[in-house]
Amino acid sequence: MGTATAPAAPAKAARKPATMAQALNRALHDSLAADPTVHVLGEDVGTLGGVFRITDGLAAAFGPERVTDTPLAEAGILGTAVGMAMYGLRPVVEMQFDAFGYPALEQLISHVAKMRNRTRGTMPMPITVRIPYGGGIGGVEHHSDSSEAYYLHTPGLQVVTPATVADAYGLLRASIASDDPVIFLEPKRLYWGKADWSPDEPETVPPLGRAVVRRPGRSATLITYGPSVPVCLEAAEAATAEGWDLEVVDLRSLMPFDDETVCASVRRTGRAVVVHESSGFAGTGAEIAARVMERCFHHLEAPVLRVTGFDIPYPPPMLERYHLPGVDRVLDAVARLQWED
Amino acid sequence: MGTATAPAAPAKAARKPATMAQALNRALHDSLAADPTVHVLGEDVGTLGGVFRITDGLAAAFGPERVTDTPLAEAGILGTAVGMAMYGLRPVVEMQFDAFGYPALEQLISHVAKMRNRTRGTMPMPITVRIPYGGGIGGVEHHSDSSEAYYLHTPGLQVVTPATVADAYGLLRASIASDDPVIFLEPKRLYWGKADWSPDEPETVPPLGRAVVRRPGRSATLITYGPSVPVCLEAAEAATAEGWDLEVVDLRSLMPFDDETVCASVRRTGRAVVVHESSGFAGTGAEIAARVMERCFHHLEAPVLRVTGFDIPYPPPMLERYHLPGVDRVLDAVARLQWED
Amino acid sequence: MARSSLASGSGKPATRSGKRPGTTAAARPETTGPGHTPPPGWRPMTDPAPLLPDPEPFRVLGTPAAADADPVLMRELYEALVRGRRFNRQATALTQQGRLAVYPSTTGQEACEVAAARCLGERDWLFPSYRDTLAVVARGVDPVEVLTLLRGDWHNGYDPAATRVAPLSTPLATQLPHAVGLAHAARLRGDDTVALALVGDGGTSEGDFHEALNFAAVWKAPVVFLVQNNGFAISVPLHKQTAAPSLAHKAVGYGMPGRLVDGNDALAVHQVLTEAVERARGGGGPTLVEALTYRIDAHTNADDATRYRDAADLEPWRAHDPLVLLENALRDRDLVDDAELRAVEAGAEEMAAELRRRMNADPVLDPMSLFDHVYASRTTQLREQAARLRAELDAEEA
Amino acid sequence: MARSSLASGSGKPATRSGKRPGTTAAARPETTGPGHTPPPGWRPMTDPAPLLPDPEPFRVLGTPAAADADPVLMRELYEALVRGRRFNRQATALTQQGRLAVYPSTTGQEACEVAAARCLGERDWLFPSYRDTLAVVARGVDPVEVLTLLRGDWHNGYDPAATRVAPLSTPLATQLPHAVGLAHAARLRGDDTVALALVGDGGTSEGDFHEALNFAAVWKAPVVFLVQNNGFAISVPLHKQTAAPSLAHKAVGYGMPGRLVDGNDALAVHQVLTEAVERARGGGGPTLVEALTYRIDAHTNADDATRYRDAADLEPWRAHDPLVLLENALRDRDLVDDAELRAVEAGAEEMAAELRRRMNADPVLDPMSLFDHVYASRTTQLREQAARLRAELDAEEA
Ligand SMILES: Cc1ncc(C[n+]2csc(CCOP(=O)(O)OP(=O)(O)O)c2C)c(N)n1
Ligand SMILES: Cc1ncc(C[n+]2csc(CCOP(=O)(O)OP(=O)(O)O)c2C)c(N)n1
Ligand SMILES: [Mg+2]
Ligand SMILES: [Mg+2]
Repeated sequence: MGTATAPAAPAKAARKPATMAQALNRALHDSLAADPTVHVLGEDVGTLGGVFRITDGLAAAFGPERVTDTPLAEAGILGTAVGMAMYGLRPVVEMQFDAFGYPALEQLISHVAKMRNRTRGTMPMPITVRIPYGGGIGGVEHHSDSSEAYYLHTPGLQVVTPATVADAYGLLRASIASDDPVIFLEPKRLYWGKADWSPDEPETVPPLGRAVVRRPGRSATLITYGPSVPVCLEAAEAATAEGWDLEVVDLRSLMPFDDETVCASVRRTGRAVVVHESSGFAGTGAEIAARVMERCFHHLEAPVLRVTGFDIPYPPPMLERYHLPGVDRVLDAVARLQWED
Repeated sequence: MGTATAPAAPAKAARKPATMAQALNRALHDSLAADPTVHVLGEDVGTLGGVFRITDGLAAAFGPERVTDTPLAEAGILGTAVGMAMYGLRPVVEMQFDAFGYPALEQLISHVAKMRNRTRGTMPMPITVRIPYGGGIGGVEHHSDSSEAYYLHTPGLQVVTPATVADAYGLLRASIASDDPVIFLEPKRLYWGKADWSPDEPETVPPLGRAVVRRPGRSATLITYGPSVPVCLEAAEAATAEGWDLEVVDLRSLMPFDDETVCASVRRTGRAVVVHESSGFAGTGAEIAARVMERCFHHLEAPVLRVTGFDIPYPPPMLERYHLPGVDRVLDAVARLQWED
Repeated sequence: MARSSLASGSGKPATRSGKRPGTTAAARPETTGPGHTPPPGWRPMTDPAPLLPDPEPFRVLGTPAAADADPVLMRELYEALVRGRRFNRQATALTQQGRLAVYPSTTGQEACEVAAARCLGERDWLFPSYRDTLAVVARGVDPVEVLTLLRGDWHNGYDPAATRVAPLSTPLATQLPHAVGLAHAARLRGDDTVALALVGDGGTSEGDFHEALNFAAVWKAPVVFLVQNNGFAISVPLHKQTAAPSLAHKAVGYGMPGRLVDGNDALAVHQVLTEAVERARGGGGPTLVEALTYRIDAHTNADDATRYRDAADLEPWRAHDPLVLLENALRDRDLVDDAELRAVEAGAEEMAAELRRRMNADPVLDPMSLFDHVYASRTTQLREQAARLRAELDAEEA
Repeated sequence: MARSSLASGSGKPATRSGKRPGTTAAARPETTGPGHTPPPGWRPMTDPAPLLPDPEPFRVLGTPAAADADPVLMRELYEALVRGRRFNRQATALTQQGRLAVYPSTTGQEACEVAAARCLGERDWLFPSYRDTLAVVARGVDPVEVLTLLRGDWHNGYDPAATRVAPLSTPLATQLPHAVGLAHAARLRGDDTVALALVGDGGTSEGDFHEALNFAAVWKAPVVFLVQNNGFAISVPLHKQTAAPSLAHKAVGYGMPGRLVDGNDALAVHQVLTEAVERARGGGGPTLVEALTYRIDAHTNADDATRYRDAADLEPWRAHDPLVLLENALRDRDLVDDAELRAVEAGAEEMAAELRRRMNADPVLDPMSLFDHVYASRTTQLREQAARLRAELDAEEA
């Protein structure tokens, strides 16, 4: 159950341009093909193929019992997924948008996250909850939330978010294969970004819980994930003009958290900025800043700074660009890293 | 609407021993008496007076329309409270236990927290949500959660938690009088703690958003709130044996956060430990540690440490004492504050 | 499992009566046995029969009752339907011109939208879902303010208290408990205000639907629930949403009457809603109304309906068009002539032109307003964040 | 509000038909008008009549049918009831001795608990609520393991997969969608497993109840829902919980049959549940069963029921005691004598003594187990935290 290799793998595919949406779709397809206990369920995931088309073609390929359009009730979807997992299935649930996962929070916190623990390991919950998240797509209210902090603060959950086409495939396959529940956050504004990619690359299924250095650098570390990774990479490029050589760490898994990679980087650079979209107060960045400070205190030349969304409800489309951490705001923070010291 | 003075105040009462439960009950009583728009609703809050008896006698005094036993549905309770607030009432909702507030999270996040903002100020939400929280009472699963981090990460909410009998009265009255929603977290294991108190003391209604120094000290600052305040005070007493003079800051309001009081203390002592019961990862302590570090970096002799519950589901009664931050664990952390520096 | 237990020794009943029991009706015994006093709660609290909805949708148009319908009402409804359809078309066009972020159209559902607005008195409240732009506009709220959410300059454009219209609600069914609470509050305050809450067929599956209807019935709150069953929740057809005889039958489980009505018959919807509103106002408690209708357009301009339904499926519904049904009734009774119809069309055209003109103006936005109304007054934290944005904006300008 | 809008100029309908429409029955028109083709979805999907519950609770005891009941089943049920009552008394006593943190008793509800366990086959699953200790024990699960949650040494004591019993569920109604998902999964895998889910009258108000029943009906999942209507949700009586004719009537809104049964008549509950289980097993889909019963004890040992009900309220229910009803039936048919009854009592006494003995042993607990099973393997973070606790424990010992 949950093996990540397809029994009848097609011939190795060459690298060619693909979007993150396509890579996710392929990961679902390959997981469904590899493991008959994998089931996809959610609102509009069947006939329509999902509002973002991530499940496109899956119902046609695997039938309505494997890929199921559910009634419109998120707690019901996740709650029935719990029951399916109790019977040995491996449900992959789609929440249509981040804010529409909130009705399922009780099932998530009180059951999904705790079931293995409550039952002393006899009742694992190999459930993957896919949630398109974040802003920048001009969505009206409730369509651009970044809810990762709620999940991160819930012991028993893993929280994973890809930033590249290749990781989208690999991390989703690893998440579905994991015997513990995973909140799989899909940065919706990266859905249509393209990269050269093949599902058959050797590094295709990275382990959960491992960050990756996307750009090595020596002056300071940008710690980030999901939709903010491209922003940080762009900022790092721009920073070379100021003579700064920024390292960019893409966390990929927020839980388990890769302290080793993060701290190794910060110990080397002595300076760090955490960047994410969700509001800052009690957000992911608070945890990262606090733990980096705890663990790397004597290596720090400056406080660990945070660049995040403001502590406001996610703004309407016409104002979201003022809310989202952009390249300039990241560079401003880097400039505040007490270079005079 | 929402005035905090009773029209026909009884003669000034002398200080006498009272429990936190009694002070909360009195605060509800006085709020109901002072403002006809105040309504109390929840499960078992009427005839029974609440499972913790915090609403004892209120239904008898004010009638079932002011103090209402609702059907058993938390989203329904909070959702109808939203509607009542839209019509100019000032609902005070009780969630029976912390974990039973989770079904209402969608209403809380998507409506209560955002309604004022969405409607450009025309539709305020003067709702108080009372939630008994925290452990240490031997409760079985789902009865000892500390859910404050979820609320803190939700812009638009205020989050308040008393640690003393006097604050229980004053903060609850201030919360009910506030024109913005308040998550009012009642540390259930302090319900039965007694102190000399009178509701007529001049400092009786403290402003929201203001921390208080419960014990001045010079060696290090313990930053804490709610059920951990007595633990920290006890630790501070014990620490004198080691020659440490610890300052204890009781936050009282977690949002708005009193940066001024906290930073003034840490700048003076140069060392800080944050103490709370809820699990640590992405918890309240992360935010506090991160912001103290950001703001007081050059005053810090050591990293800001956190003493919190473990990152596990809240344990069963017989094991909870290993999970809860106790005096020893606080002192251990103080000892790790690099005194050798 | 040979443990000390209640089931002396086995997890499985030692004997199960082998024969499959007969139908329950046949096996049903006499009510009370010898010497038996039934305990309280023995009988149903209320008779379910009056709660059951009409076996077929209630209609006026195409029935003899149409001959008696109020001509003034008919004309007014007709005009509103025509304007409503034109509004839907205009708003969809505005999405193509980039003037709206998205538009969920109610083409085909105009009768429900218009009747929902017109069954209410001025003191009553309307709780629309995200699709119900038209109902809010039909209530008289400035259409540009109604479209604010979908244009994207703010989350809500009108003043709910002044208009007695709650914000358009996107999280499905979450507005229903609000309507119950407001109606309940109004009654507590001695007002005879009624709340009408709108929800889709898909929304009835949400827990909030259940909790709202239950609270309403227990509290006898003056609230009316209108389910517009337009056949789909985005792509999901009704039979994947419910196995109930009808959505109106859900009323029985709450102890309120259910009504089933032809949602494309403006007179019928208007009558059923008006009855329900007056019943609520008179202290009779809530009603659940299901209006059978059809979403002619895609879910929104961004949706591709061909992925989940055939063009042919629309035909019976186009034949049952709310505008045509009412126009035919007006013509049957010689209540309109071609000139009048043209005048109505012209009025709708003018409304659309005016809307276009106003929506073509760029809204003036102040980024600093991001920090307004998060709280009654800005927290220290928000003041700091606002100062940072202010500095960024100043730097950009310089 | 003199704005361009659909409601040509006014927020209020210019004319509302003054007269209050007559009763809907009187005004109800013919189904189809001249030349009208009803669109799809016009008629109810199913006939509601067969879904409606029995007008009065179904009973066997005290009716002629009791004469035909299987004597073996009657004796077994009786023994289980006596043991169940004794178990409740013993467990409550254990709270007084500090051996249990809390105990929610089912005294008065034993017939439901026992029948729920015994209507199931070995491959079937039981989804108990926090109150249903007795049903799990009656299923044959080790009572000490069942009491683990309430003793407080862990959250759950038995292995759900091995016993086919889900953990006792405290968050109300949350276990219902689990039962639906499991039953659905079993059917997908080709097994004829049925799930029985228990919930209280209060729990029916939760959104999860609604969502679970709806999913079950749409998916035709082999699941049976048993509502034990014991009159109270802690202190809140049924009439503050629902205005429905009965809780069983909620079935209609999901399109599944509702059954109302005398919850103190062990034979009746057993029969109704057995029928529902077999119906589910045969592919007939879910059933909602409401058992009318009464919580004789307080909500838990910690509750004071005198605050919200009169002692006199219990009288009709004591007269309708499940043990007495069944004992009378056994005696009526001369199926037991005093010696046998004493033997049953003695057996129950022995069970209680054994339970007492085993519960008086202190459980051996390892604090380090706190970090087990949070994940399949410990994260780095948990390894660090475990090491810290280990060090503390070592320091304490030293
Ligand atoms: C809680 C929630 N879940 C999911 C969505 C996403 N969503 C928006 S509209 C829609 C379908 C709604 O169908 P229905 O209730 O029938 O209303 P209609 O669109 O037909 O008017 C969905 C799933 C949402 N808005 N809210
Ligand atoms: C979601 C949730 N809300 C509140 C509670 C607290 N609570 C425990 S039992 C109970 C009453 C339950 O009543 P009912 O469903 O009738 O079951 P009974 O206790 O009568 O068996 C309440 C409110 C809970 N356990 N879960
Ligand atoms: Mg619909
Ligand atoms: Mg009950």
